[in-house]
Amino acid sequence: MPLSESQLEEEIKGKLAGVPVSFNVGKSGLEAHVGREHLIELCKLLHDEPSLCFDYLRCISTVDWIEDGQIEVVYHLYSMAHGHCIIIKVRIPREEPKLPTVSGIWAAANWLEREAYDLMGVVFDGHPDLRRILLPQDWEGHPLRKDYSYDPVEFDEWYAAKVRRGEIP
Amino acid sequence: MKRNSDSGIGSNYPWHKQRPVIEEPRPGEALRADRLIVNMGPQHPSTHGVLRMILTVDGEWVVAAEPDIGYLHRGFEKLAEMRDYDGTIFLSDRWDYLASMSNNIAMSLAIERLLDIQVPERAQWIRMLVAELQRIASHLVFIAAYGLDMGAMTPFFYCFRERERIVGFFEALCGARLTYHYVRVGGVAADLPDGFLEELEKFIPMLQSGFDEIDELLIYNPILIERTSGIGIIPPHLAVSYGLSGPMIRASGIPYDVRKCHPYLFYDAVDWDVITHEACDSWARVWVRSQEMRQSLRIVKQVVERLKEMPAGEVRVKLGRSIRPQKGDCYVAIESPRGELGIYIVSDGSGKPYRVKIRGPSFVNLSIAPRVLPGVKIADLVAILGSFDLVMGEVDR
Amino acid sequence: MNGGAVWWVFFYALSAFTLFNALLVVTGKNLFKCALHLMLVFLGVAGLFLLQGAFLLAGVQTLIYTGGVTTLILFAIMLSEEVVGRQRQLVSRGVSIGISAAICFLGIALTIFGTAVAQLPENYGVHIAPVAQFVAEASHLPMGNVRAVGVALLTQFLVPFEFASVLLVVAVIGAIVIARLAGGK
Amino acid sequence: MSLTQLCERLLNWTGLPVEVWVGLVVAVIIFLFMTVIVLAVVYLFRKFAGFIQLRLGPRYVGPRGVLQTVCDAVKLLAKEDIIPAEADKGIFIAAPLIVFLPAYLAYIVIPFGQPPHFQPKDLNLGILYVLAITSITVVGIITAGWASGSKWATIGGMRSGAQLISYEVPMSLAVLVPVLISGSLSMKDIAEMQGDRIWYWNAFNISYFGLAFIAFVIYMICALAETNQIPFDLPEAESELVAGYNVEYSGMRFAFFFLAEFSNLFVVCAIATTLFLGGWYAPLPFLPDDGFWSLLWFMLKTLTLVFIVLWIRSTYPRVRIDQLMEFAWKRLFPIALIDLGIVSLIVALR
Repeated sequence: MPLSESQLEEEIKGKLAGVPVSFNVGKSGLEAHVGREHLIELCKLLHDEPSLCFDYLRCISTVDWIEDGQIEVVYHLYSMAHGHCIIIKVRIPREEPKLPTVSGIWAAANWLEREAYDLMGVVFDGHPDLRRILLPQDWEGHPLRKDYSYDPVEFDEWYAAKVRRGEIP
Repeated sequence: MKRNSDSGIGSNYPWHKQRPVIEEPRPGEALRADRLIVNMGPQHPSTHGVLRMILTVDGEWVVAAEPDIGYLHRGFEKLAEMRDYDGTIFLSDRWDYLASMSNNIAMSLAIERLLDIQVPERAQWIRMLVAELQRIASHLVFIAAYGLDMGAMTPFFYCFRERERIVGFFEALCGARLTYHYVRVGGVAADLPDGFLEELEKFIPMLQSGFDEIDELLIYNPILIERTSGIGIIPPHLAVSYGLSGPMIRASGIPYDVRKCHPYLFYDAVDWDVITHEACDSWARVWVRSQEMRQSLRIVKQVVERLKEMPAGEVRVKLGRSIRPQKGDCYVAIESPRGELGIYIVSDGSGKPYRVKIRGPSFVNLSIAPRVLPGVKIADLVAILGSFDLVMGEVDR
Repeated sequence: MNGGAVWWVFFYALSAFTLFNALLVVTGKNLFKCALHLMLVFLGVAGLFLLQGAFLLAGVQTLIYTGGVTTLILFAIMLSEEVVGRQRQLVSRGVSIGISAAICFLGIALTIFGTAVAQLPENYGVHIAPVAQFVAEASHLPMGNVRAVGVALLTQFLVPFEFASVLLVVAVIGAIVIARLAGGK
Repeated sequence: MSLTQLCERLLNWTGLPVEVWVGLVVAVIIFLFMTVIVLAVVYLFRKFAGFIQLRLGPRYVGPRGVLQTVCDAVKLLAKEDIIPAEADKGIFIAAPLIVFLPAYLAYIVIPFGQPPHFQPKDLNLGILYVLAITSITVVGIITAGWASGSKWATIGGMRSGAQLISYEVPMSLAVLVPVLISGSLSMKDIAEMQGDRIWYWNAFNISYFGLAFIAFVIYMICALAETNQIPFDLPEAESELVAGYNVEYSGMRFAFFFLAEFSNLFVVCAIATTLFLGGWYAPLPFLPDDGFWSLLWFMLKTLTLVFIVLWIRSTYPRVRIDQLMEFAWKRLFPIALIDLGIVSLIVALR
């Protein structure tokens, strides 16, 4: 039987030694809020602890809270063995959107983090291959940011500008 | 009627201790030729759309394979932020163009969860009906295309005959044949037309015999088994670590199905089985899909029974001109034909979604390609990549 | 119609064709083209066999040399050469060695033809057909042609025949061993 | 002056022997025959495949679409001829001819009906001649792949070469079985030896304990491989190699490959008919099998085999290259060898 949300919260709190994590229950289950310096610690615990065993990373989402000057990174986890879910939310400053990578824990994070980097500009430290994935390698800006200007630019102009700046011989 | 709880798949989990290790690709044979870099795609008959594989080959052996995606990127996540909630549904038709109904359902469910509204029961049953028919249609296209990849032309036509009939039913529902926009926020666009269920009942045995034909023609064909078994093996621990879903993970022996693990609609009120296979290879993935179609048909039969008992009535909640959910976020996942289609949607209280994140199953499933492809032969590459059932519209979104 | 004259015309034309292509095989710079010329040489030789009335030999020559050996050579070239790069200097510099080898070969050939052919038993039918009878014989040579070769191979020339087979087996095994040694490194 | 006299005058004027002219006329007739056969086979294949695949096939050109293949042929001939810049021009042009000529020359010895009227020339080494001539096709295909200067075409050519040369071995062994039984290499003799009773035909003759039937099956499997039909159509594996060795060819040169492929299909089936199915003879003695009847019987048997091949072609998936090779060398070759050995023992003991 999967643990209920409160049981799960107790279980995690019991295992955590001094890691500052706050919990609340949202629309899709238990949410854990953690600072980026403790993210890896928490994720390792969630993944390795047999009673928790969150071995399945469902999704990594990013939200640009431009009014707060923050980017929120949301991890949706699931445990194949026990059937319980948890959501981890990390807030990082927009100016310095850096976060340790979890691709060493869940391989699925590799491409999901690349996508987050590509579209939102979150830099994942320690990622094995942090390149753009959907957009061309020489794209400028990160389109899912709220302040991204998406005025249409003619290809010729864009190309000419690149040549002017000396990026294309 | 039994209602399963939100239960996991048991404590038998030998894979959870094994961390993914990025291994060096296996070296080729003792006789080595120079390594050659070959571009497969973006326009190649067997990449199904615009997928480019950058292959490093050593003779017949693949040393490294890197998918280059994004040729079909249309920025749906950004587009959704500029439309009101109702307007995002028709965008969803275009993610996975082989399973528009499933996309509609995922998007509608997510918005309804934000709004905290209850959809009329009849509408939910209709949603289940179209979702399962859509799954059958999508799997039929997969089997057709896979047969084509393997050089068998004829199964293609048999699959498309059946699919054509399903598409005909959808056309009767909503007038469209590919991008349906039938499932809306708060229900479905319209009730079933007169005589729909009767026609569908007549069609079910035809479909059943169609499945038998396809099984005989392709799935259990000795040449196909010879070609596809034992290649592209994804062991269970890798499948879990890479976040695979749908038939991909079930063919690795893990009974992860969103319909069972995170039930939505009335999937826990009907009788059906999760299909798994222990072989973990390409053939298992094909077989799982062929069996899943039969399970879907089983669900369709029960849903038709249910709908026939039910009087025609309300199929959509009246929601007013503009939808304004409260501040908040939610993640809703459904089992699309390709796997877990998740929508993470954030509302800031305005009439437009603040952020929509689409977790495309094909995108995540493709991410294992650089891991399983090194060490196979070029001829097997098509057989492996084909069994992933990629729809590039969803990979690139 | 003068069968004899036509025969000679064919004979000289074919010989010239064969020799010309043989020359191109050794002087050509493009390895692949050399192999194709070699195929034409084999075909020319098959034609010469045909003119002599040795139909079986002509057929076997085409089947084995044109169809088989040429293909193997082409394979060897395509496997060892770069697929797209094609130029390679083939003509060896050791002219004197070449000439002396050619003289030796000529000597051996002359010796063989001078002695062996004369000693062949008449009744086995492995003989060079009389020139003028070519056209007449071409259409109704008996099955004896095949039978004669078969009988000759298994009686008169049994030992050389078996030696040739052993030699071929040794060559094949040797090739595999060499390939293994070179590839294992 | 009558037509005959005119012909005679012309012949005398050219000064060439009359055999040359006869030969030329026969050559033209064979070419026309081959073209008609290929067009017919292609049309029938498209209709037949359409029937299998729940569609209609060609419909619009001519009654029931019979002229569709003619139109396609004309279209191919009228298309622009493209020679890639990377290609080796001379060889690129020569390759289709190297492939086409053997397919054409093989027709010379096939008895399409009762000889001598329906057989262009009966060579006493007939079957050996066919094997020898068709073995040249391989060179043409490898050459075509190489001369295109394209990686895909080269890989296709090499695959094809490896495949053809591998399957030639069991095929030759299977062919030797009827040769042993009848004691002759001549196509005419082999057919005549079988006669007009179906139980005397090599494929169904029980006095060889079904061994000849095994040879027949082996021959047909090899025939599938030799003519690049599914399940052995690796040289043209669309999903892997796009089109194989002929990917760079267009227009008339491509038409030559196409012609050769379908012509070869017909030829291998015609040879199988001659060697194993009693050639032009009717299955039972009281059925007429002289004159044009013999042609009819021969065509009937050959087209049945062609249909079986096309049936397999439109039903099965494709095997992988290593499975193809293993099948040839590890299964077919030993079976054919043992089969041949036992048959020769039986022949020697009788």
